[in-house]
Amino acid sequence: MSQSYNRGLIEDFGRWREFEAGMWAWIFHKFTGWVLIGYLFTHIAVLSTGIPAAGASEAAIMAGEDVYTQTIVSLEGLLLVRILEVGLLAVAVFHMLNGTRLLLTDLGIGLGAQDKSFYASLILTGAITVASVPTFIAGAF
Amino acid sequence: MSTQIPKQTEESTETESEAAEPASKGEERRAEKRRRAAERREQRQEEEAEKAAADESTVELKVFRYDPQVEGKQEPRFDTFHVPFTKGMTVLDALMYARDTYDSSLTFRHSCRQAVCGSDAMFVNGGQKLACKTQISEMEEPVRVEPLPHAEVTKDLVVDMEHFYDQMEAVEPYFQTNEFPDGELEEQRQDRENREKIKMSTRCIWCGACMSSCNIAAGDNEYLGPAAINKAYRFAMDEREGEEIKQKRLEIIEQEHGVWRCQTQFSCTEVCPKDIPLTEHIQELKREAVKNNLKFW
Amino acid sequence: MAERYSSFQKGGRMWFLQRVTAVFLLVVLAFHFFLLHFVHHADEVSFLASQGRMESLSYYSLMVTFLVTATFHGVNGVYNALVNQGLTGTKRTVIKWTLVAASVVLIAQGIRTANAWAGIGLY
Amino acid sequence: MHEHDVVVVGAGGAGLRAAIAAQEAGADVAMVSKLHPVRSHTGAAEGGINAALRDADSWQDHAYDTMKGSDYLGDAPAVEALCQESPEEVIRLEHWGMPFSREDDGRVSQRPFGGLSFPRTTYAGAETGHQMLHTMYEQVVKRGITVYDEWHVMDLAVTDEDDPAERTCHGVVAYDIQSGEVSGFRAENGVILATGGMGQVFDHTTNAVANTGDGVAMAYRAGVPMEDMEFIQFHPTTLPSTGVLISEGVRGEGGILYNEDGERFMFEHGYANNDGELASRDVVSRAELTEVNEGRGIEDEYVHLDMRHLGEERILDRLENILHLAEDFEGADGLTEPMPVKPGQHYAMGGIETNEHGETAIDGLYAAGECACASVHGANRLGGNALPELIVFGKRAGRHAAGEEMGEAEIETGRSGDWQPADYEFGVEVGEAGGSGPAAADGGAVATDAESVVGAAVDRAQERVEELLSRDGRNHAEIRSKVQETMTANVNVFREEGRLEETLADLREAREAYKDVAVSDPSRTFNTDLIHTIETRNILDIAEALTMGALAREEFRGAHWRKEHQERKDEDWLKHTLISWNDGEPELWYKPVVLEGENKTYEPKSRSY
Ligand SMILES: Cc1cc2nc3c(=O)[nH]c(=O)nc-3n(C[C@H](O)[C@H](O)[C@H](O)COP(=O)(O)OP(=O)(O)OC[C@H]3O[C@@H](n4cnc5c(N)ncnc54)[C@H](O)[C@@H]3O)c2cc1C
Ligand code: HEM
Ligand code: SF4
Ligand code: F3S
Ligand code: FES
Repeated sequence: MSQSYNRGLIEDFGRWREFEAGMWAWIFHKFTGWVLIGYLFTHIAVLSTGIPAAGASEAAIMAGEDVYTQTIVSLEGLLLVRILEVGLLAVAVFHMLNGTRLLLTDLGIGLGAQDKSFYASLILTGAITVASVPTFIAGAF
Repeated sequence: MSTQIPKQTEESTETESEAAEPASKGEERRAEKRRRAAERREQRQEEEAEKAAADESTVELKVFRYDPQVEGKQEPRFDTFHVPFTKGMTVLDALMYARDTYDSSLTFRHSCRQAVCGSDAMFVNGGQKLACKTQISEMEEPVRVEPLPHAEVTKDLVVDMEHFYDQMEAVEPYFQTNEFPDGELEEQRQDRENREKIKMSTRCIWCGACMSSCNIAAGDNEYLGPAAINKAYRFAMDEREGEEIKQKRLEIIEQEHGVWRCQTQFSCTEVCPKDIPLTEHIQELKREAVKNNLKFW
Repeated sequence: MAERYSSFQKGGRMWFLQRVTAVFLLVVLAFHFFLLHFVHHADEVSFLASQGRMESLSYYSLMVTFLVTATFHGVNGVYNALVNQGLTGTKRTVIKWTLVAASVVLIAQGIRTANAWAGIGLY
Repeated sequence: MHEHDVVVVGAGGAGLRAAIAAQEAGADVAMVSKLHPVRSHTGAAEGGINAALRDADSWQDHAYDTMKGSDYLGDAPAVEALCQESPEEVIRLEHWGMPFSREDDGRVSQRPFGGLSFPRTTYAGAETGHQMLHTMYEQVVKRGITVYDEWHVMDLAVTDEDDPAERTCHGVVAYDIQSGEVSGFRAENGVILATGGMGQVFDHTTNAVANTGDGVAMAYRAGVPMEDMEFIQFHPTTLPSTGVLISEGVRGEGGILYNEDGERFMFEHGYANNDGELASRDVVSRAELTEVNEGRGIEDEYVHLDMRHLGEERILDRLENILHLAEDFEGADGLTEPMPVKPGQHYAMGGIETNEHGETAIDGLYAAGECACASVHGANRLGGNALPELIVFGKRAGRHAAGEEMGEAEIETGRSGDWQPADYEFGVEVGEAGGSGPAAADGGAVATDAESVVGAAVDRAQERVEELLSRDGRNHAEIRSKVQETMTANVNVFREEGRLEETLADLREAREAYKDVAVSDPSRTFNTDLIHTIETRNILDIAEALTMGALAREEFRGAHWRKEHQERKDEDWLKHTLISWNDGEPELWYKPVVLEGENKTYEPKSRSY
């Protein structure tokens, strides 16, 4: 078998133009899933600053001068973080919508419209993301 | 075309140096033949290009070529053929024409010419298609023809199907039941509804297009794949087999490389030349399996 | 490959749990986003506010379940994706347990944080 | 060398059934096939399987219909075996899980078919053959029978006594398409040929590209006579551009044929006043071509088959596959327009001469299925009678080869009994083109013990392969297409003396040309060029025998129509045509038809529908 030629994965991705809806959905769902779990780890890491913060004085907490509040505020103050958050929202929304699509597929609902429901998820994700930009950016400047 | 020619020249020099040390008389003759074949090919391609320029109604085919044993073909390449177009011409017809008129070493499987033998699934313009069921007129030119992806290429458009057959045969693909009617000439009864239910699943012609299109099957060699799962479905849903056997069937498709591997990519369903709703069948089996297991939780 | 598989694998159970957690996450994640980005805005976050919410037992338990399900769902998803790409043998066992360990750490750390807010002494 | 008790060549319906039967009878079986079993052309059969299953029907009626359909050229013992055993075999298929179409009460459905006095054709939609092939392959998988797939059998390993009747077949030689290796297969008990049809002799055919009549040609060269080769069935409803078949089921369900003027010509022009579209295939094919020849064809080529009036529901239920075929291969939508159809080569009634147990004149060599001629179809096969032939005679051959006791056969094979030589002078030289090298090697080996017979055959085949690969010469494809063209032009539905002679001359030329064929692909891997070149030799041998038989048979019987001889001549021609290959020279001879059945004799009657 070894003498025969293996055309490999590279070529697969070289063919992205020919991918079907279902394949894109699969790729996006994977990507968004990984981003989300990655975020979950970071998120908890950031939130963990709440542990030392709990040891801070009542006053410091009231004044928002504890480590936790400080960290969050400084992070939220960065435009980059705000933009990343919008991205996160997009990722989450797509994962949720496509996840719903997949759950329905598992129930045998809407199999015939699988490509349409994927496009719908994409469009909805876009719309929700755009609509939420003002809220997300608010106060960043 | 233009990109082809320099490559061709390279090949023939290669062949010549190879032929310098012939192993035997037969070898010598064969090497000589190969050299001449290469020359002929070059000439043919030039002639063809001219002809094509003169004649509007030809189809340009770009065909994947590879042969582990022939020097010029060990490095995969694409050959261009110009085939006169006739009404109703399929990709298979075009390939046969190219083979019979230009290059008899062009290799592909085919037999029935009517989408029942499942020999000629190939990758045409980036999609898994049955060549005999694909009208040339519906394809964008040049028509790029390649062997099925995710399978070892044996030669040209021929791929090794062994793994596919193994998967098909791994699901106990034969009817089993514990009770037959008494009379010798007595058939088992099956209501129309049940036959209708399994009808689509029985249409599979083992072409392997679905398996080739599935990314999961590509990544996980042990994944049963859509066709084999569909085969299992065909029996699991056949009421003539009875409940007991159905349990056994569910166990087979439930193993770790069975239905759970499917990520509902739908590409299998899209490419199946027999329009079998593969994803739907896989999903239905997943639900059956879950229902079945919930009882024990 | 032609020989039959005899050992019954619990693939189905994990698959099913992935769906169940997805349904749960669908609701809770939407709630979470809504609460923390729309009701309360990002720049208003503070320890105090979190503390306020966390002190309610129902919110606390919701967040802990959220964390556990999300971790399971995410880590199991990652593991499945790797297995789908043909991860086998020792490598697979190693990765599996690494992922389990990471999940445990993540959940523990998350619960400690929640406890800190809720004023539960265990952190 | 591979060794097995029984070697089955070909894995279509007949081969699979034979292998299962031999295995059940305790033999160690191997199947050798140039295609993977599920790729066999049995999968293309659409219409159905005839079996007298119901109380209102009887095997005797089935036998009567078959005899009449055969224009009294069928041999009664074979016909009766077919009709008696078909019901149990069909039920066996059902028990093996074949998904037959069903009635409301859950029993297997049956539909009317041309030439049948009772609706006794069982079916599975319009894909009966596909379901049957796959069901039997499943049984082969279940039983773990060894299958050598993509091995092209090149020749038989037969001893070389002068008299074919004394020869013994010890095995076969096959070429592994994948690796290029030539190997011997030693068969302890017997070799069963089940290589299917030979439609590639013609260019407009419903047959697969792989149907090149290899088994028939191999057996012929080894000394077994070919029987009734001139009887070729032309199916009346094939799609004009590809030859894809539109099942007789369409007419069975009520489809109607129209000419260009919109006339229902089967009735209006009196071709078959009783049965109309459901008359026997030869009758309908001739009717269509007559319409076309008389200027009432559409585009001077075809007629219309209309099924719109059946209604969408019924069409979808029973003929769905037809809709796909018409759409994919002709671009016609059967629900909204009539489908264009014309006659096309479909089935070879003749083949390797066998008795009702599948035995040939050579010891240890069997044949079953379309490549064999027992003969059940005589001068014309009824629709739905080939599939039962596969399972009935496949089973019989398998059992017999495995050594099961089956009693004395009533049909005689070889030149025994009342055979008579032909005294026809062919104006043209027939047979081997002089001085041919190993590219056209004969059967027959010098050695006598089994091992060395197979060994010698392997050596010869190896030599032939080497020669074809190493020499320079012309490509087989042009020879093949010449043969196909002349056969389609001249040995078609309508046959006349002059043109048949012309054909023999054309074939002569093709034989000469074949002397210097060569394979230009030097590869050992999947060399289809080589395989096709070998097949073309078989096509040549068969085309010639077919034309010889057609030229000599000066009568009109069943599918064989002769311009100069417009009636059936029972007095002179109630006999089978046989052609033996005698060291390169075809010899034509005849033997009587067996019309005495189990407890009745089938008296030839005029055949009207
Ligand atoms: C389109 C169509 C529709 C039909 N519909 C009906 C119908 O409705 N009812 C009916 O009764 N009949 C029907 N027939 C006829 C019937 O299907 C065939 O006669 C029958 O299927 C032939 O079966 P077989 O087993 O003899 O050969 P096949 O199924 O053709 O099998 C031949 C086998 O031999 C192998 N083989 C050939 N040459 C070699 C070699 N050199 N070496 C190794 N292996 C070799 C092939 O690989 C293949 O496996 C139809 C035929 C056609 C073409
Ligand atoms: C909000 C609702 C959510 C829904 C409806 C949802 C749905 C799904 C579903 C159905 C799958 C399985 C896909 C398959 O196996 O075919 C999946 C996979 C996955 N999910 Fe979610 N999910 C949600 C939230 C999350 C969250 C919060 C995370 C991160 C922690 C996450 C991470 C993942 C990962 C990593 C995968 C695996 C992706 C892959 O296949 O590579 N999901 N999701
Ligand atoms: S399921 Fe469809 S695509 Fe897959 S092998 Fe069968 S016929 Fe081909
Ligand atoms: S493409 Fe593969 S992932 Fe499932 S839906 Fe089909 S088997
Ligand atoms: S040639 Fe048989 S399926 Fe295409």
